[in-house]
Amino acid sequence: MDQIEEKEQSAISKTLLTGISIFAAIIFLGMVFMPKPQKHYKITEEQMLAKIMSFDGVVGPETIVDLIYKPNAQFQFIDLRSAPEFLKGHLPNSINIPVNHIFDKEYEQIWKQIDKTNILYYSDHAGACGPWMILNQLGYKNNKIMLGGYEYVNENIIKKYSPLSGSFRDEKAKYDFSKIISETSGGKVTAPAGEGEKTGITPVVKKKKEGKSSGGC
Amino acid sequence: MEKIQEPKKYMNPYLAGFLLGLTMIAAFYFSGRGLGASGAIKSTVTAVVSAVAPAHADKSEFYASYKGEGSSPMNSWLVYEMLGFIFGALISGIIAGRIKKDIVKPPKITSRTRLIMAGLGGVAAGIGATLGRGCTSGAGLTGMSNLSLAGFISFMAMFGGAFMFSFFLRKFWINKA
Amino acid sequence: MDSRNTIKKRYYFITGILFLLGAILLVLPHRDNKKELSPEDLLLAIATQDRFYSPEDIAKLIISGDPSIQLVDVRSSEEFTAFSLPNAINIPLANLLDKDENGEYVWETFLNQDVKTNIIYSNGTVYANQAWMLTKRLNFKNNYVMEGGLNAFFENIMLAKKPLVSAPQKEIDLFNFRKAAAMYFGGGGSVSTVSSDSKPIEGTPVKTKKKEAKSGGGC
Amino acid sequence: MGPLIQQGILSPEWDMIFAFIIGISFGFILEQAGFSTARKIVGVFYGYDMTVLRVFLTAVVTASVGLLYFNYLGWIDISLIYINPTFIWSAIIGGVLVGLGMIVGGYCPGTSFAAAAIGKIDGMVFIGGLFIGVFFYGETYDFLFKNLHDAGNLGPVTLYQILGISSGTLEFFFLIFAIFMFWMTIVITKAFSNRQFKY
Repeated sequence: MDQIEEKEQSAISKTLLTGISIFAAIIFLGMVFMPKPQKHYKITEEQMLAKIMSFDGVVGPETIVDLIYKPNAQFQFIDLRSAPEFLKGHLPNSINIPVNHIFDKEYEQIWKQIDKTNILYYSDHAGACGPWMILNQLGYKNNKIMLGGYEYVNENIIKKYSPLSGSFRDEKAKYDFSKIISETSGGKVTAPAGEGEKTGITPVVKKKKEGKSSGGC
Repeated sequence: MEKIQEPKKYMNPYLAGFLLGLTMIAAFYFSGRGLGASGAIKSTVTAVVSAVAPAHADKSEFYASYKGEGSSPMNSWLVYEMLGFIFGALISGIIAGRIKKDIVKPPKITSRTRLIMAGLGGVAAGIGATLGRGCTSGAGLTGMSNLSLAGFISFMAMFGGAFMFSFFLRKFWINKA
Repeated sequence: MDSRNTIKKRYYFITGILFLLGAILLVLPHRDNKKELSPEDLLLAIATQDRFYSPEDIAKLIISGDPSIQLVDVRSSEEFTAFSLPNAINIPLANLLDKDENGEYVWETFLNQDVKTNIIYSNGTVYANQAWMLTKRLNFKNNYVMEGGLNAFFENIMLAKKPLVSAPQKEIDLFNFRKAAAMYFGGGGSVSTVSSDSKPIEGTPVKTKKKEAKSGGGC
Repeated sequence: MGPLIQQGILSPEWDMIFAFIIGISFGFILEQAGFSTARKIVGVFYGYDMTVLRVFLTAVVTASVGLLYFNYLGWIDISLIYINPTFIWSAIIGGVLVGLGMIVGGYCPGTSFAAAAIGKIDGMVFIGGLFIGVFFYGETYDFLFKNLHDAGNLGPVTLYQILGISSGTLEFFFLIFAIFMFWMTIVITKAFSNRQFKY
């Protein structure tokens, strides 16, 4: 009698069989129809931050000037602006890949290849920063940013090159903010001394090229 | 014809386990937590103690940790779950015709001894469940389902401990023919 | 009662299913369901300029005392102590993704909430934009960027150039607003007469600002 | 998608409603499986009735496989699920005490409620004991159990994190272990049911 009871106990009923089959089927179907993202991040956001903080990946004006006047097979310009803007004017030998098309299949090879370094530019410096960060996070390392962006380069390098042209620094404080505040407040200077002496209200023009150009990204 | 009077057979254990697993997944899916039982007891004890002796309950670190901020300790997920649990067990008992005032005991043992043992076991399990942060369902079942370390440790400790002590209690539960 | 044979078959079947499910799990990569924005969505987000607030808009919001605005300064703490906008908190870019011992982002409570609108700023646009990119990838909500940063803020507002008298009314209005804003932030604006013995009346905001910001940053 | 409450898809009020519904299902299944009698629970340890182990393991296998797959499919975010913090010493000692209570009293906390619900007196007494036990613990916590309660804190870790393997690998070996255990339950019951080791 015990034997029979045990057999019933350990038997697998039809209901269970159906249930488990449905369960497994749901999982398999889910796997088949799961939306698969096309792109994957290759580096974490922490690694990206470390990369940003190390300040490489920017091509300074000296190199740009060189490249504009004697093209080098190791570099190519990528213009991230829209097609009409590109047509209005662009750096020589640029490839136009508007920002919202950088994932297009036809350009994948450009990001992937390692023979030529891509120099990204947008109308301003910050505009190229985002795409550069995305490409970096996807693991495409062979990209750099043109310091200053197209408008800056066009104004200061192509139209009239001057020794100051390399001084583009978006993140450099142009003014001593606290000094301005205290001066316009009509009282004594409350800003910490020392720094306040160096720079005035007027934009600093005496900036020199300080070694490597830094502009972030 | 006497078979009709007999209570229904128990569910196939694999089927029951499978359904229990689905219930667990539902709990994860809706509330992000597994099943449990002893948490409700802790909440109830805390509620009773803070109702009877509020000053005493405030002093104790233990009661403070179970007392919700502002709300009653009874207003917790596990308390509602255990209310449902009792209700569900009652429904099942009615359907299967198993509702009966009864004491489950080995034949040779008197009811009195069995009840004393049950009470003592309850005390031990109560202390253990509080110390171990969960009982068989809360720590063991749920803990193993989400593959937490605590779940595996608790499971091994519970079943290992019970197996260990079962040797000493064999005279109580088992009568060799 | 099912026959012995069918029961045995069912055993094998279920064992097979279990084994298969386990074997698939063995080769599946563990997927962290970080609520990360996919690269495609990130690209969509940067293709628009929605994230930018102009300095004038921000000045307006600060002056109106809008409580739903939280300014986030991503410059270094030295720069922050030297000057910061009113009630800004300081999260240096290098520390943006710092985690506590539980692996939670320290700043998530600030950078990912739906109560306040965060406006990230730095001296220029680049750092703030980078900070925004990182938070956007983490799918943090309610973050915006001050366009042009403090440089633009000061250029446009504190040092606003008076337009020609012949300039269109719009431009003059803008200038008047900027002037008023400059007075708000600076106190008297350049109109006020400088007297060396009179104590700074409105110069104090710089100091109180610092204090408040410090306590905010310490959280 | 899930967990719905944590993701803010449903408002927190729903939490209690789901708690009740899930509780009904939980209680119903335990009672149906026969957990409402001490015979079945004690039976595991004397080898004559392996129901508890079978139900337990099947439930764990189903839930853990489901959870991992659902996480992979993006239906449940595993990182949002509450994971018991591990306190090694309290887990071991507490676990042994629960085991002791289980073999002495014939129930574990959850099953005693199922037993009480269908009128088993010993189940009710066991629940009474539980309340006394928790009350005793609460009263003596500050000077007796406090240090033990918090000893060996590892935080909310999972087994695969401790072992340094992927969750899938652990699950695979766990499934093999479970299949082995199912087979064992059959072998053990066969071996013991011949002898009169039961009441």
